[in-house]
Amino acid sequence: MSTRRGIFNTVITAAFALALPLDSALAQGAKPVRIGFSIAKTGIFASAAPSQLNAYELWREQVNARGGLDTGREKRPVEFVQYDDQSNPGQAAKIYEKLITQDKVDLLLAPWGTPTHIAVAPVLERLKFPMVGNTAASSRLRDLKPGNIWFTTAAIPDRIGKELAAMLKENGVKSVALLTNVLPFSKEIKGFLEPALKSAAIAISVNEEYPPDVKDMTALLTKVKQANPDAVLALSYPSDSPLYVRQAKELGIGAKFQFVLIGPTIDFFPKLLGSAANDIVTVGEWSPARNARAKAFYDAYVAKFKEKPDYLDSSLSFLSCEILEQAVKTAGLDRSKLREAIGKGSFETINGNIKFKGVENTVTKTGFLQIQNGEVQQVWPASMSTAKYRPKTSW
Amino acid sequence: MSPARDLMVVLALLGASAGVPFLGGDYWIGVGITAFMWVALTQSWSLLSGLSGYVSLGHVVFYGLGAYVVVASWEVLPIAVSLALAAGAAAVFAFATGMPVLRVRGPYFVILTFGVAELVKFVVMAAEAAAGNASRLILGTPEIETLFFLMLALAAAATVLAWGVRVSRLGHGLRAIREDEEAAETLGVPVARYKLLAFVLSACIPGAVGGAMALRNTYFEPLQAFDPMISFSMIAMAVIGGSDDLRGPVVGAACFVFLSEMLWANAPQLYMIILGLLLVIFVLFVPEGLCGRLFRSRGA
Amino acid sequence: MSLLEVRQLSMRFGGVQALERVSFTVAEGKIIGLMGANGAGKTTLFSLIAGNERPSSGEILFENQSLAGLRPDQVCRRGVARTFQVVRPFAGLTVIENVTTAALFGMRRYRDRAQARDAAAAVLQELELGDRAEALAGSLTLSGQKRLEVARALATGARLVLLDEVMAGLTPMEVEAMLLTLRTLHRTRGLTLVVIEHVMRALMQLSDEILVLHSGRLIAQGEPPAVASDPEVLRLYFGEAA
Amino acid sequence: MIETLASGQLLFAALALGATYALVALGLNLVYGTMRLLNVAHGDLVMLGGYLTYWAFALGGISPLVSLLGTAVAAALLGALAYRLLFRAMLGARRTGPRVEANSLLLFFGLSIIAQNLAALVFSPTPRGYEYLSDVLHFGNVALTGNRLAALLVAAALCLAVVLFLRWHTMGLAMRALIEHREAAAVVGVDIDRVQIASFAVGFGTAAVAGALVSMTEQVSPFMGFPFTVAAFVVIVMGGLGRLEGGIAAAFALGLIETYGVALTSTNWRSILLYGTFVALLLARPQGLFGRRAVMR
Repeated sequence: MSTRRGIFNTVITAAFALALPLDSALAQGAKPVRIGFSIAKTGIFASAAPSQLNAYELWREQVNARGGLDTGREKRPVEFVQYDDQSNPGQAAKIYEKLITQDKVDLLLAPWGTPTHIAVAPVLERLKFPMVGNTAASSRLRDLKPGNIWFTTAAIPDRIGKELAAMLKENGVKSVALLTNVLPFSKEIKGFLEPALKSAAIAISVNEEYPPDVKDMTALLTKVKQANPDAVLALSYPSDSPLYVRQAKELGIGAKFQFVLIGPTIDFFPKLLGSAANDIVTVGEWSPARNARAKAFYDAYVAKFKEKPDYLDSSLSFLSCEILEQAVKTAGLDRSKLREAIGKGSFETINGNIKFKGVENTVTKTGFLQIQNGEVQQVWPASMSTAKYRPKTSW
Repeated sequence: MSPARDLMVVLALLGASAGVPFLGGDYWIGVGITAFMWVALTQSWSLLSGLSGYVSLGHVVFYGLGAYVVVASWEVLPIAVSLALAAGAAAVFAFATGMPVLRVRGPYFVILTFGVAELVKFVVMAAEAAAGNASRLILGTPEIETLFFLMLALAAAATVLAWGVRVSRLGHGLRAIREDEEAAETLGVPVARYKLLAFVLSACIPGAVGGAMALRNTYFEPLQAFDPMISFSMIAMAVIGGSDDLRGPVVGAACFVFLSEMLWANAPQLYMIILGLLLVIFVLFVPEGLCGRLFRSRGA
Repeated sequence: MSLLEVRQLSMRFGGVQALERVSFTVAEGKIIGLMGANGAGKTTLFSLIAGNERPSSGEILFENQSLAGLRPDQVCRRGVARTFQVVRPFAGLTVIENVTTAALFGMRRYRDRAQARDAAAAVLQELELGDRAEALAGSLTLSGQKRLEVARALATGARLVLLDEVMAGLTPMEVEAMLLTLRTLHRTRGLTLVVIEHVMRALMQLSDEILVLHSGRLIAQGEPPAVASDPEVLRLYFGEAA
Repeated sequence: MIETLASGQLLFAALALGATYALVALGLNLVYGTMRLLNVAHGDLVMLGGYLTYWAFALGGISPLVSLLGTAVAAALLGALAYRLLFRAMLGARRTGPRVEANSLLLFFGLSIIAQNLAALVFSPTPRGYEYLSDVLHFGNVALTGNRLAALLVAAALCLAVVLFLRWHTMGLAMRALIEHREAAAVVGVDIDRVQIASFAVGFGTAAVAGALVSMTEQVSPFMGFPFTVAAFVVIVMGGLGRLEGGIAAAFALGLIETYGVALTSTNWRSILLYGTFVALLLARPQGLFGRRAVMR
C-alpha cells in the first residue's frame, strides 16, 4: 500500500512540476511582438496542419533575420504563442479568446481549416481583433460579418465549380465521372460543379460519393472504367487521393483529364505514387514559378524542412503573414488602424498582388495546377499560367 | 458517506463558479463552459456506467444527436425548444436501442456501444450527404455568457440527477447489478427495467449538452460531433475522478481542464501524452480514482 | 396446504436431459431436503423454480399460481428466494448494503431506505453477522459469505427459501452453528425451506422430508429414515460403500 | 453490373483487403484469446510498422520486403517488453474477469494516445510515402500493382504460418490450450507467463508486418492506426473472440462484404455496412461470441 501511495504522490508532483509556468524564462532585449494562433497538433486535422505551421515558422525566421517586424517606428523580434486546438473548432474559439484577453498578444495568425476559421470569427468580431485568414474555403465565409477577418484563398467552391467547368470545356471534355468524398469542402464543390457542368453541356456519366474512411475503390472505379468518360474529377482528400490514383492506375482508367482535389501538391504524394502522379490536375493558384518572391519562398522552405511546401496551404499561410507584415508596417500595432490597413490596402505577396473586397480576396484568380515531370505548373487561368495543360496519356 | 453533503459541496462549487463571467473575462468563461460540459457529460456517464458497471464507450452518440437536432432546427424552432428536443431525442434513442444493447454484457457491451455510436455517425453522415449537406454553419448564436449559464445549469442538473439516482432504490439496484447481475435479479431487482431507465436518464443531459456545444461551436459536422474521443474522455475523467462518487466527475473534469490549461501553454505536444500516461497510471494503480483514494468513504 | 407444487418438470440443455418429469409438492412450514449426486439436477431445479432458467416443459405453482414466464425478480417478489451454491456476494458493497438490497427489492419491498436498512440489520443479527455489517462483502470468510447468502434470501421476506449447499466447505463447528441458525429461523419465522446439502447427517437431522434426484429423475421421496433405507437410494447414492 | 461483380478485379480487391484485415486481426485475437486483454492500441502497431519500413526505405534504401523481418523482430521485442513492464503486473493483480477486460481497454487506450502523439512529436504529423513495386501487372483481365500483390501474398503466407505454428509447434499448442481454458492449461503444466510473452510478441510482430505491407501502398501518418483497430475488432467479433482460424475466415468475409456490398449499394454505405454488421452480430449473440455461452449453475 505504501508503494502505491508513493507512486500516486509522484504522479501528482510530476503533474504539478510540468504545469509550472515557464514564463520567467522570457527572452531579454527588445520587446518582442507576440503573435498568437492555434494549430491542430492532435486530432483529425493534425496531418494537414504542418504545411501551415512550417510556413509560419519560416516567416518568423525570415522576419527575425531581417531584424524583426517593422511596426513603422521600430523593428521588434517576432515571438509565437501557439496552442493545440485538438482539431476542435470550439477549442480554437476558446484559444483565440485566451490569446486576446489573457495572453494579450499583439497580432493573430489563422488556425487551420474552414470550420475553425468560422468558429473563431465571432470571437474576433466581439473583441474587435483583426486577423488575416488563410486555409479556409467555403462560400459560407461570405456570410460572416466583414471587418475583422479576411480570406486570402481564391479556391472558394463556387469559383472552383465555375472555373473547372470552363477549363474542361476549353479542353474538349464532353463527359466526366464525378467522385466525391462526403467531407464539407468537396461536397460544397460538388454542389456548385454540377450546375456549372450542366450549363457547359458536359455530361456527368458517373456521379458517386464515398466516405472519408474508404479503403478500396475497385467497385467505384470499375463503373468509371465502363462509362469511359473524357475526364475523372476526384473530389478527394489527402487520405484517399493516393488510393484513387493507385487504383485508377491499376485499372487503367483511360480518361485524359485527371483531376484530384486535395493531395497532389503535398510532398508525400509524388513520392508515394511516382510517375502515376504525373499530369494530374489539381486546384491551386500558386506555384514557385509565379514570381521571384514565390521562388525564394519555395527554395527557403525546401532548404529548411527538406520537403516541398504544400502549394495550397503553405503558400496561403505564408502570404497571410506577408499581408500582416505589410499592414503592420503602415499601421503599426493599433487594431483599428490595422483593420483599416488590411481592409483597404494592397499587398505584394508570393502570389502577386492581393486586395480585399468585403472578406474576400477578389484579385487572385481561381486556378488549377498540373504536375508535369514532377514539377507543379500553373495551367489555368491563362493569365497566370506557367505551362500549357497537357492530357494525361499514361499512368 | 453522506451523499446529501456531497451534493451540497458540488452544487456550492458550481454556484461559486457562476461568478466567473464577472471576474474572469471571455477566456475564463470559455474555460468554464468546457469544464461544465465535462462535468455534465461525465456525471451522466457515471450515472449509468459508474453505478451499473455497464461501461459505455459510445456516449458521444447522445451528444452528437443533440448537436444534430439543435443545428437541424436552427432558425426553425426557438433555442429553448430545440435544446429540449435535443435532450428528448437522445432519451428516445436510448430507450429505443437500450433493450437490445443492454442485453450484451461486459467487454462486449463496451465495444458494442462504440460500434453503435460509429454506426449512427456514419448514418447521419450519409443522411446529410443525401440531403446535399456535409456540414452546417449556424450564425447568430447566443452570447457566450448565455451559453456559460446554460452549461452551468446543465452541469447542476446532471449532478442533481446523478445524486437523485444514487440515493434512490434505482441507485441501490444498479450497484447490485454492477456487482452481480444474476444475484441481483434473484433478490428481486428488476434488472432489465433498471438498466434501461439508467440508460435513458444518462442520455438526456448529454443530448442537451451536445446541443449547447453546437451553439458554442457554431458549426456542425458529423465527424466532429460524433468524435469518439469525447466518449473516451468521459471515461478517462470518471476513472481519474472516481466513478462511483458524486464528486468524482467534478474532480476528474477539473483535473483535465486544469491540466490542459497548464500544459497547452507550456507543452502543447505533451498534453495528450501526459493524458495518456495519467490514464495508464490510474487504471493500473489507482483504479478507485482520486475521490476513492482521497476521501476513502467505506470501511474495508 | 401445499406452498409449492412442481408438476412434470423437464429441462434439456442441448442434448443433456437435466430434469425429466419431476413432480412433488412442498407443504407450508416444512423443511425439504434435496439429495442427489453431482449433476443429478438439484441446482437446475432451483434455477427453474427461481426463474433463472426456463423449463422445457412442465409447470411450477407457488401458492397455487403458476410461475411460468416470470423473471427471477418477479418470482422473488412473489415470495421465493434462493441462495447460490457458489456464493455470489455483491463483493464491492458492504455486508449491510448486500442485505438491504434484498429488503428493498424482495417480496417485503420496503419503500423507506432507512426501514430497509433496519430490517437488514436485524437479519444480520440473526445470522451473527451484525459486527461485520460495514465490512465489504468480498472480505468475508467463506462461512461468512454463506451466511450472507442466507441473510439476503431471508431479507427478501420470502416465504419459501431455496438453500443451495449453504453448509458446503464449512468446518464441523460452523455446520453445527448453521444448523442451529436454520432451525431457529424456521421456527421463529415460520419459513418453508428446500435444502440441497451434501453433508448427509445434517440433512437427515434437519429435514421433514427428503427428495432424491438421480440423473434428472426423482427416484425416491419420503421421511428421512424411510429414504435412508430405500434400496435404490442406497445403491445409487451411497454406492457400494453402503 | 453482373459483369462487374463477376470480374476477377473485384475478387482480388476483396482478397487484398481481407488479407490485410486478417493479419491485423490475428494479433489482436491472440492477445485477447490468451489474456482477455482488449488492445485498442493494436492499430498503432500497424502505424509503427509503417514508419519503421518507411524510414528503412527512405534512409537506407532497404526494400520493404527485406526490412519487414527487422520490423517484425523489433515489434515482437516491444511486445515482450510491454508485457513484462505493464501487463504482467495487471494480470497478476487479482480483479474479477470482466474488469480486467474493461480496464485493459482503458489502459490500452491510454497507451494508444501516447503512441500516436509520441509519433506525431517524433516523426511530425506530415504523411509520408515511398514508391515501391508500383508497376501494373496483368493476369487475364485482372490488373494489379506489384505492391498490392506482394502485400496479399506476404499477408496470406504469414497468416498461414501462424496457423501452422499454432497447430504443430509446442508453443502454439500451449497458446491454444490457454485460449481454451486458462486454469486447465496451468494445471497441465503450461508455463502461462512464457505463453503470454509469446502471444504479445507474435501479436505485436504480425501487426507491425501488416503496417510494413500497408506502407507499400498507402501513406503513413501518426494517426493512421485507429481504422485498423476498428476493422480488427469487427473481424474478431465476427470470427469469434479468441478463435484464430475463425478470425482469418471472418477477415476475408469482411473483405468480401465490404467490396461486394459497396459494389451492390454505394461506396457511401461502406462504413454503415461495416458497423452495421458488427452491431448486428453483437446483438444477435449477446452472451458474447466466445464460442460457448456461460451456463448458469
